[in-house]
Amino acid sequence: MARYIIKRILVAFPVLIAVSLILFVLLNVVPGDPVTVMMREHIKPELIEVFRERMGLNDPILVQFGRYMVNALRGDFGMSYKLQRDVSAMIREAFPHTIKLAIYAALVAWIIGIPAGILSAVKQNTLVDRAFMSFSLMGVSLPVFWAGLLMQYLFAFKLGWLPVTGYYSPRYYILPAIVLGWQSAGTIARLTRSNLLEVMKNDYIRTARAKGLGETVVVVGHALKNAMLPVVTMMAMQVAGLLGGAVMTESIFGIPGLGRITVDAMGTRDMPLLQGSVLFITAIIIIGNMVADLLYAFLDPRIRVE
Amino acid sequence: MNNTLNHDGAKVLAAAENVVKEFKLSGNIRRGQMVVHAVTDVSLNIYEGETLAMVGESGCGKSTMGRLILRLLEPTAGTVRFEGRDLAELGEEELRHLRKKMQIIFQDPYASLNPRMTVAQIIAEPLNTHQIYGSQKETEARVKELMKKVGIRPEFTNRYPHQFSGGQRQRIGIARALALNPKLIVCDEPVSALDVSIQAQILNLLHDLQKEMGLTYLFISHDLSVVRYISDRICVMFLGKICEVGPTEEIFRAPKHPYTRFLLEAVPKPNPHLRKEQKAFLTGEMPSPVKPPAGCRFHTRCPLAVQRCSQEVPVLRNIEGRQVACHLVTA
Amino acid sequence: MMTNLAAGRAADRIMDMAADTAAEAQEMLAITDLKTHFFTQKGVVPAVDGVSIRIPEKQVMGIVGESGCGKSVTAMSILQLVSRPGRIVGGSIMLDGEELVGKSVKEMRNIRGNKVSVIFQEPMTSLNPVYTVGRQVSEAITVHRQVGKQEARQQVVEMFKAVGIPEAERRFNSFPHQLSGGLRQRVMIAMAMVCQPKLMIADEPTTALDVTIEAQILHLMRRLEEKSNTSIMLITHNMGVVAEICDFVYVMYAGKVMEQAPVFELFDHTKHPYTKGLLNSIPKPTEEKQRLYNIKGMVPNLLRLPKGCRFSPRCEYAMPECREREPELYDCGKNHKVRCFLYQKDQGGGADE
Amino acid sequence: MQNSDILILNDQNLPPDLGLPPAEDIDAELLDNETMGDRIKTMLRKNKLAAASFVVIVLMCLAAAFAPFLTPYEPNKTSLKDRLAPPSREHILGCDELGRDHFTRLLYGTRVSVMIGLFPTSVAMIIGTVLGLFAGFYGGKIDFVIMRLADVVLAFPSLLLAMVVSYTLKGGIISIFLALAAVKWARTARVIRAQTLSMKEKEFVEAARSLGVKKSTIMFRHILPNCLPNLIVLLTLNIPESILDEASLSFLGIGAQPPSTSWGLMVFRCKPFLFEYPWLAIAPGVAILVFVLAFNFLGDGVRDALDPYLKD
Amino acid sequence: GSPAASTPPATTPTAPAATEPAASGIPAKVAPGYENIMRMVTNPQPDTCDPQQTTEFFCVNFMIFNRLAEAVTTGPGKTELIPSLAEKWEISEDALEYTFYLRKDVKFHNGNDFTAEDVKYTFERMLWPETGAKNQDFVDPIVGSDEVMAGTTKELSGVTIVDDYTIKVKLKVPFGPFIASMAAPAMGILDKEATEAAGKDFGLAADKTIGTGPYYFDKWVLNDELLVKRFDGYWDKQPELEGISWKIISDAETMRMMFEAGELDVFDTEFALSQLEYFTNSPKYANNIISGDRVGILYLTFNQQIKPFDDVRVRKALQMAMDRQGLVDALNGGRGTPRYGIFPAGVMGYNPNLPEIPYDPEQAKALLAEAGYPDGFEMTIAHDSSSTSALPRVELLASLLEDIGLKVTIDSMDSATWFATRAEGKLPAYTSTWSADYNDPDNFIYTFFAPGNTVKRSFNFNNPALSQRIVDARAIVDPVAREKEYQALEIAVIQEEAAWIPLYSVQHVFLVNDRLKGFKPSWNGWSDGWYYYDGLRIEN
Ligand SMILES: Nc1ncnc2c1ncn2[C@@H]1O[C@H](COP(=O)(O)OP(=O)(O)OP(=O)(O)O)[C@@H](O)[C@H]1O
Ligand SMILES: Nc1ncnc2c1ncn2[C@@H]1O[C@H](COP(=O)(O)OP(=O)(O)OP(=O)(O)O)[C@@H](O)[C@H]1O
Ligand SMILES: [Mg+2]
Ligand SMILES: [Mg+2]
Repeated sequence: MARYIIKRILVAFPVLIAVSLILFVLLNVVPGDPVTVMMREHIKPELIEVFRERMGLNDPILVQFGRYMVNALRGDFGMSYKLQRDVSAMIREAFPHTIKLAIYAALVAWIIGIPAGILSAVKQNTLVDRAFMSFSLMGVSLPVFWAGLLMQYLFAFKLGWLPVTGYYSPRYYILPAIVLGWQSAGTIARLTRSNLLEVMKNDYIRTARAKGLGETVVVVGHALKNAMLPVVTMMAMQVAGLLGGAVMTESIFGIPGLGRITVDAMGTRDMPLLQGSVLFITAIIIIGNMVADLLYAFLDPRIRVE
Repeated sequence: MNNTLNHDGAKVLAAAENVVKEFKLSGNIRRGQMVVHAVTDVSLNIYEGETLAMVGESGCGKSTMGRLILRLLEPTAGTVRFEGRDLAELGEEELRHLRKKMQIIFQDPYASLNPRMTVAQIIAEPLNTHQIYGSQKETEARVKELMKKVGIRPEFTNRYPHQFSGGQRQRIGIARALALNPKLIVCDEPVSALDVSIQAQILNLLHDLQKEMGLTYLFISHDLSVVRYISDRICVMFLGKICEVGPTEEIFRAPKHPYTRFLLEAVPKPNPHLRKEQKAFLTGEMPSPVKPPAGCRFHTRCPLAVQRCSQEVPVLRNIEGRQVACHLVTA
Repeated sequence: MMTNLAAGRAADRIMDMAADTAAEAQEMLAITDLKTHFFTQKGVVPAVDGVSIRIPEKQVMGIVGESGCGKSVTAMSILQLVSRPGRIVGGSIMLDGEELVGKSVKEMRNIRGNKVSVIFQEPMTSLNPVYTVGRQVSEAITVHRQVGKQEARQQVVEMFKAVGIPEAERRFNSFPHQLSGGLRQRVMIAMAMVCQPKLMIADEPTTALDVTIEAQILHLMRRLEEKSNTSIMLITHNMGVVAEICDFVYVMYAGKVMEQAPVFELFDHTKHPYTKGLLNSIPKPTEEKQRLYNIKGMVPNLLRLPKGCRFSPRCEYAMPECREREPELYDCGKNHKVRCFLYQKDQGGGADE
Repeated sequence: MQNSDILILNDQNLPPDLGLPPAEDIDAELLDNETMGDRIKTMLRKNKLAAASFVVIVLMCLAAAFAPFLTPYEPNKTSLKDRLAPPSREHILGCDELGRDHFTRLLYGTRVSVMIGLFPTSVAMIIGTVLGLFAGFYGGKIDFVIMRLADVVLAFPSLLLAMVVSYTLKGGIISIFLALAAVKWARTARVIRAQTLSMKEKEFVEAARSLGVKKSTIMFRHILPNCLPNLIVLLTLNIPESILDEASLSFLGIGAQPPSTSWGLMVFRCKPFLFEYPWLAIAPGVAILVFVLAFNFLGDGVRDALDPYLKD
Repeated sequence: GSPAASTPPATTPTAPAATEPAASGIPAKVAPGYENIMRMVTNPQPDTCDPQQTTEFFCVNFMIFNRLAEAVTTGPGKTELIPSLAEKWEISEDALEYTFYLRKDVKFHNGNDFTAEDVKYTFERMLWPETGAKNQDFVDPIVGSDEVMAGTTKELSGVTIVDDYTIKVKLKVPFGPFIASMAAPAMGILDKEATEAAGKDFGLAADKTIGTGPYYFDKWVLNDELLVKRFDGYWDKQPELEGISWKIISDAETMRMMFEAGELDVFDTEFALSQLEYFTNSPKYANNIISGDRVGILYLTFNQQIKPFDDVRVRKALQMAMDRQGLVDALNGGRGTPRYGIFPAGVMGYNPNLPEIPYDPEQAKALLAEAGYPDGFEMTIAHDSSSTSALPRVELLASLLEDIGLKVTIDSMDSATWFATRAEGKLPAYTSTWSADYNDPDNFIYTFFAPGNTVKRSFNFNNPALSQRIVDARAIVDPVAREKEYQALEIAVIQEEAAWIPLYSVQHVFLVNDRLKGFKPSWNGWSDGWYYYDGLRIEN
């Protein structure tokens, strides 16, 4: 197991480096000189070169990248052009909000998605099944920003049940978590359902029934664990995916998380900030996927080491 | 040629010399880097016009052997010859050309036909690949002829495999194998998936075709009654090694290798009067091909095993017109 | 090692039983005119179409037939585990004097695994990969018996020993993938036997196994059957297996029983052309290498059964009558019944072939 | 190119009795002889929701194609007197803050969504399919490189990567095309690779190899057609996703660029009027929802219909 | 300013009567700790609170720093300079030497004494290249500024410390608005010691951003909130408010929902123009509206380097294509005034008698035909995509221009590119807004039409003689002569040269929660103001 973990981590590293490189190149071929971005029109033309030199922008891109990576490994993602702040400090400040949102959303997704998936699998082709599946398809089909808007309007503004924006207590997270979670709930419900149906076709389910087990025991005791293996992996991956989804949700619900930083950075061409935050999110996702793999390995005795 | 035994003076069509095949299993938590010793140091001759049957338990390397002979797999070591030529020395084009002369029929009539191609396309593929005929018409005629030959109505050319029963699919597979008029056909358990009545149809067909076209079969099976019916010689394998090779009837009459004996004994006979209250069983399970036992590979299950068996690998020796690999068997 | 004597003893025993047919009360299982149909989109598939089967106590009863003849569906009907579009539409299944058809789901649950158990063809896929085999077997006990975990474990380990699993204690905690095919099938048998059922259904228990392992498993089943009061219903398409361990044989074809007889009677005095065909299709060791006999054609599609005898299109002896109406099961004496007009005259009589 | 090796057979060479089944026995109708198309047709007949979805999609595509004929207005013509006019006969969905006919803009917005749904997805899938095929078929280094690349792409949250790419390319429809194509190939490549790997082990592929069929032929003639069901299913997954992604990008202002419009952009632009003129923001949102939902319903149906093919 | 005729009759009281009970019934949902804090909004988030580094984000700077003088509101659009950190100042005869006498009892938030040293440091820091300051224009007129900017010396030779509380400043040439410019928010006086110690953190870390203002910088939660709190050691009268909080909210609807839910005290419609009409039309909020004219102007400009904008007839045609009142109505709820010159009402030199530029598309087309473009031509308007409120304006302008036969493409750029391209003088055409930093016409005309600036802003105004007059006008010290010259320049540039297209000035509308009393917009109509005056208080 230890070997597997190490191997998995070793594979993750080049991916992360490649991700960084691609990101770095992409963002550095963007037209627009960072110095002008920083200074807008206020810089004297003769000073631009001085700044470029000082910022190391005249070095070959790979040298710049190398320097960036070395610093990044030390936890230094540079300075935001726009906000003149330490990018890592900004990320550190924003990340807790995002992860909180992602976790709440994941909880929503699981609490809704898994039972819905089980129920509609058990009641396959009934009204219940169709209702649940339509509901989860809605979740998958709904534009997050639009759903967020409508919910904000309805539950926060019209009905006044929940705060409009903010992040000061769990109450504030209810709406964004539902908006964000609904989407993954849909995916999870569908995956749970199809896996469960698939597993229910297996011979060992027939064996369990032939043993005289009740239908509940068969489903919950025998089918579910097998069906949940991929779902669990999916869930771990989704916590990561939710980080990406948070981009929209945070903007709408005024949560000062990573998503908002990223969108703002993009709007202001703030390369170091954008790079830092996207890289960070990606790293989290890679770690999430890794955890998903390990979780799978841990849960499935066929892979688990004796 | 390590094998001097000559069968009715026939020519050696294909030969394996000290062939080894190992599969690397990779990248699993449990396994790490493991090697499956699928075939270990096997030498075997297939004579022109004969049916050589290969029997043994599941996983003993029969299919691997068959594929090695056709060079669908590269041997880890050793040489495979066809008509005397070392297949390893052939270039890709030459090998492609040589493939006209050797074909394979598979066990699973479902997996062996491309579900997205019509019968005509499937049977015509070898013809088109080697550009046997100049015109489409000729190819079509040949396809119909082949279909008739294996007992499929020629009207069905435009049907897809799933529109046929298992037995019929097996016939289509045979037609494809026959299209290039090959010399050698490796039959990898061609009837195992079929009901007895269908199995008999296919066996008859194979038999007739051999007579008619002078085919040579390497017939892989674990059904000993089938093997006995169809083969001239039998090669018994155990865990990647040959235990015994010899003429079919002789082996059935008097098996020499202990494993062969147990194998024959274990076959349920369709005659209740031959029922035995006390049977001599082979106990235990097949050892793992990942960690094959030292010495004779059969010694862990062999009731007759002596010390030497666990230490020294028995070589295949010629004894009374057959070859046996056992320390205990003497002339 | 070859003991014709032993074979003789077995034959005697079976002959005795055959003589005892009158003992209706001792019947463990009595299926009468069972009909299980599948209601598919293309029509009704009469997979089991009026099958009557009787299994006395302590017997190994075999069902043979080609693929798709309704063997498995018959078996699953007993447990009432026929899958979705399928339904039992008629007939009765008496298990030890208890009618099973029409029982509630809950009542059936108490019977499954308890009074009737089953083992399947693929021992790998029939075991849940995520639980230890020990757990899966003890579950069969705890669901039917009021026993503690510890005691259940004890019983399982004993059962494991009884079915010849080496290192039973250690194997208790193994996962299915850690066992070989033969061991897995032993686990399945242990699971089937652990509640000492009245009837064990074995649906092609050895088809996926190698001959040497097959021999072990068949031997094991025979031994268990002798030691316990369990009757076995063995489904197979291998005549060799039938000859090896069955006491009585039913030959099925396209949802109907074509012939039934004690095993020696069946092999010695084969009557039905279908059964003959099946037996003749097997290459005989003695035979010279000529063409094999084969039944022409293939099993009919159950959606479009031929008129008259369902075997008539493939039958060499088919008479005009055969294409007109269905033959009944004619009793030929010696507990031998055949569904063929050729034996109409034998009705009630004890004539031989 | 007559080959003399080949024995010319005639009827006399036929073996006497092959146990040839009587013709009636092979009853094509009763065997499982449905093609993929048949299955989908049957599904559409049975599954009303999927059928309705199909109709909706077709209608919306037609509406997009014939937008100029369906409305007398131009999408970008402002008319200050009609500012925020409520729905009426002349303006079915009213007018937006600059007096442009909302319905007209919705129609023209459909074009963007339909194009985004189809083009980048198709391009991505073609790329993904080819790469997946090569990776799966050749294995080794090619496989390693392609799959690590896919890993890299999949490691990004797709929306984020699309944002970065479309940002690098300075926004606009073309850059969304490229961005989505850059993101979506990876999943296709993975699926097709897995499928190719399993197909490669199939006996019919081995049979083709034993016949000496060329590698490229094996790949494109034997393996690719067998990936078709997977591709169809992927398509039904990717299209709605792309539409949603475009909407999100446009909503964030890096998608469609004004004055041209798309549904996402329309929601964004009409968001401020949600309270007093709710229909403005709701209409494009509903359009997205309906369109995407229709694709998803249809996709689900197709997936169910193709289920047996997916397990090979 | 005088409200335009079309302005709704709703009166715009400068402050709701304090005694009146809350008419609107807006709840006051106050989070604990905010009982006595004025809650406002800012958008977008400031880059920094270092006054020298920003040209647009002054909300916090205004409150935590003092300047040598302050501009205070004396009426709508009216301003007066009052002494602040400088108790008084003297101007030499030749208008080249300024002597500032500094206040002696002033302490910085960290307890340091305020001295002449700090003033000199502030001026010099603005000029040091490594600071990268963006407001060098203000200290640019001082002798020696060029050397400091070039980095050859750190010392600004034109500034002499006479003693701890007296400082002399020498200018290169006379500069009329020098004192006024000293009151611009960018000229907040920094504490030398604290600022040096803070280094890069200055303006970013609240506790390291030290000034002398009535409020100290309490905290900055990124993307969420800026908070300043009352400074107990303030040299002047303590504010009644305990502090001011700016929420960072980008979303107009969110802002509105928060205001209506009572979570904001001041709803600034500038950040949410789309909601303006709702509030102004809603009788419920009649008593909560406070507005002031913005001393600023919205305009459309084009690049004279690009053909055919070099043709004055084309430029005039474009000027005539503008339906100014229509724009005001559509984009600003009718709350604004069409403009035909450079100087908006409220700024010194405003000319109320300027001739109107008529909205006459037909005449415009005729002019185009005359210039040789009877079928119009293609043009591009560049748009800063980060400014969402400008988007409808751009679209509307494009539509108006299409009415006279042009084909208009809108090129959306991100703001960085937009600014960078503009600085290169390459933007084709754009619309933007300018409002007064300090009360002087120079702040407008010099910014746009002075030789260097006109390139930086992509105007490329191409009349060297006129440009030279604009530079020369700076040196006029006599107020009457100045006013005259500027008005003449205005007519020359706009009416004759047609060098840009003035559109309109807006009325800045605030909505104020019932609990907040005495709120006044700042003199120039900015959102950021000197929210420190008598009567501004909260009554819970
Ligand atoms: N591609 C492969 N990769 C890894 N191991 C393989 C591969 N092919 C075969 N093996 C292993 O090699 C051994 C021999 O396999 P082979 O298929 O030749 O056996 P076989 O005798 O044909 O068995 P069966 O009767 O089950 O077909 C087995 O242990 C098998 O697991
Ligand atoms: N779920 C189902 N839907 C429709 N028909 C079915 C279903 N299950 C079984 N059948 C039909 O019932 C018939 C009998 O099937 P059954 O499984 O009992 O055959 P079998 O004799 O056990 O065959 P095998 O030897 O292949 O196991 C088959 O013809 C099959 O077509
Ligand atoms: Mg094999
Ligand atoms: Mg069966």
